[in-house]
Amino acid sequence: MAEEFEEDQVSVAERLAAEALIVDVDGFEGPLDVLLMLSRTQKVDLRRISVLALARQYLAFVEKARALRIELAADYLVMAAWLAFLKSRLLLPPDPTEEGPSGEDLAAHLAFQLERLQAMRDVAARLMARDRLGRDIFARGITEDVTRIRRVKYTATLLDLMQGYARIRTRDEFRPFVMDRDAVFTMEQALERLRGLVGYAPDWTDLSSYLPDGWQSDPMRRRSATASTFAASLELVKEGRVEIRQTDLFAPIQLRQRKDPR
Amino acid sequence: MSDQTDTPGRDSLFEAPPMGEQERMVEAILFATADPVTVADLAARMPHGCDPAEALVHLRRRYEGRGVHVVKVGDAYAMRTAADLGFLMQKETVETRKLSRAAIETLAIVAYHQPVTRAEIEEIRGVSVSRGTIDQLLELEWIRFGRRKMTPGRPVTFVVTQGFLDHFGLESARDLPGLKELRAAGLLENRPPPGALGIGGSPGDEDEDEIDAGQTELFED
Amino acid sequence: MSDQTDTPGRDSLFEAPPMGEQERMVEAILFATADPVTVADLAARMPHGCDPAEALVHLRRRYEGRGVHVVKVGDAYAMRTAADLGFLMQKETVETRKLSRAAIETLAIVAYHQPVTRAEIEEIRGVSVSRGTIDQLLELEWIRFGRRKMTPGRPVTFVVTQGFLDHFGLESARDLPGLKELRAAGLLENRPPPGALGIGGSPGDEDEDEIDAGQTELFED
Repeated sequence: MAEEFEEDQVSVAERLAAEALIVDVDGFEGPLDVLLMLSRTQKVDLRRISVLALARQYLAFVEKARALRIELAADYLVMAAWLAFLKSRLLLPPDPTEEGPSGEDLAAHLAFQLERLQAMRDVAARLMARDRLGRDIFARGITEDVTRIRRVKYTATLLDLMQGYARIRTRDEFRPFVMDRDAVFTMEQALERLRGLVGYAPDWTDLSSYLPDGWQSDPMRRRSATASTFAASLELVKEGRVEIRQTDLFAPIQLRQRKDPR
Repeated sequence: MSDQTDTPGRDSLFEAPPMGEQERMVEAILFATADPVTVADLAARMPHGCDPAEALVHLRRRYEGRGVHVVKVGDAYAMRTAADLGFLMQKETVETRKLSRAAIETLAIVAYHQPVTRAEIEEIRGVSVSRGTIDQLLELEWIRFGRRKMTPGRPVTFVVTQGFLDHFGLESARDLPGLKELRAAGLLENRPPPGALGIGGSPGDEDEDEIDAGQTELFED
Repeated sequence: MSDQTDTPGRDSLFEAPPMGEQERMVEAILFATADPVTVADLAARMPHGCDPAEALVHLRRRYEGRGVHVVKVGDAYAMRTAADLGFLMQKETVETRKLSRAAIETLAIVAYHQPVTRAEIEEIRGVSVSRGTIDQLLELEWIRFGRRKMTPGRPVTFVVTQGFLDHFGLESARDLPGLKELRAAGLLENRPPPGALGIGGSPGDEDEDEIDAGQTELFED
């Protein structure tokens, strides 16, 4: 991802920081946490942070992890891909035909997220450092024992209530799993079925008409068959065998055989 | 108050805190401890050179005629409500007990499914609901009778009360978290929902065999 | 009904006790319990025509600078030892379970952003909230479910409790340290990511939520 010459631009201090990070990558709470840590090497106010430099630092960090054969969780790699994209947006002149937010907007939001996370950490520390009940401040030790009227008061917490409800509701989930399999139409089944059928559909036809017999009325079966048939149709589009369209949000999805199959 | 400040201290290396401070300390200790405290105990807790016996004299005087007194219990001291105000304390003698599991479950069903009939509660819980359980919830004023259902027999229904919402800190019964949120909060085991697994997961071998045997050949081009 | 006819005691049949007496009563009640008591609760326990709010003003003044204070907790009042004397109470110190960093941050986010949804907490922290974190805070009774948000899906929200305020010695959530500065800096705004290309939480979560949503539907009657 990060090219050689860019890696060289990364200062020694940054590289040392990145290396130290990798050793303890398990101690981090996700990519945002790493970015916040990296941003400290810039030694400026978070509001004046260079997001471009930060993106380079992060990409160097991921590159290094890869070189050291350290496996990073998926979200670290997603962040790397996103930052690579952001970097290109920041470096290239804006393309007027390109839709969506500008690189500056995205960079500003990332800076905002980092500043907000840092602010939350700061106030969390201030909160925990307050004089606290049971540690610095104490409540009455002897609550009054004038036993005169004895009334029984029943209590329950919201937690009790919800756990009770959850208990009842999850009982249903203990049914043997195999019982439910006859309500599942797998994608492979749908694909096989659709492969054969689309050959007979030169015109736009509703996806729902491809549902197998006996899978249209029962909601569980219908839902499963619809999902797998839809997934299968996308697979066929990918293979270049059919075309798919939807005219409007929630409008019927339609398929037809591709005239000039690839 | 502070005119006797210099008297104790003795030959101690560190100067003892002023008497006003010592009085504050005794006050805080007597307030926070669960049992009466002896003078020796006070001395052990307070900084070196303090004179808790004298601080107690000041403190007792300060609380004379107040709603709370410093009283001597054996050779120890404690703070107690003034005897003439005992009538205000009746509320403190309330004994709290946890609601039974049956009652909690019944209450939860009413809250999530209201208006709900007794038969419906039994169907959801899978066991019959004892008369006492419903009576207890009615008595607690957490549930009340709702409108009758327009089904054969016109059974009465139950709904939750404002008292219920107040007790559980809810603004309305609609604010009760749903199953999804219960799971998100970790209150529910994250078991795979029935039927949901097979769809995305890799198909077992048997499935493939079945397909092969079926229509596949017919439609092969 | 009757509160329109007789305003605070004044023309009532029975004369309210003198203010000095009322102050003693409030003092006794607050001393007797460890939990904060609301003004309404005080009024309900005191003789007809009393004005606990005014008595509280006198009482708070009386305890200024003492070893014990009258503190405000949300809309309730309690007596607590002065923070500078905490060192005397080592015996009374309650060992609290050490909170994880995730739990501490989540708690702070709920306090400063309340009412806040789980998705918003995850947005701010950049990671998904692990099972058990919210559970732990609920169990400590530092957070509770608030009103549902009027956004698609009507997600439940979390808010902090009176117990939270009591534990951290706050009169209200408005007194949270640094709140004004954070607000002025725009750091408490709910700023959506520009365009659809957010950095958002980990993509895995969304999948889980979708499955859950389907699951909830299955159970809906």
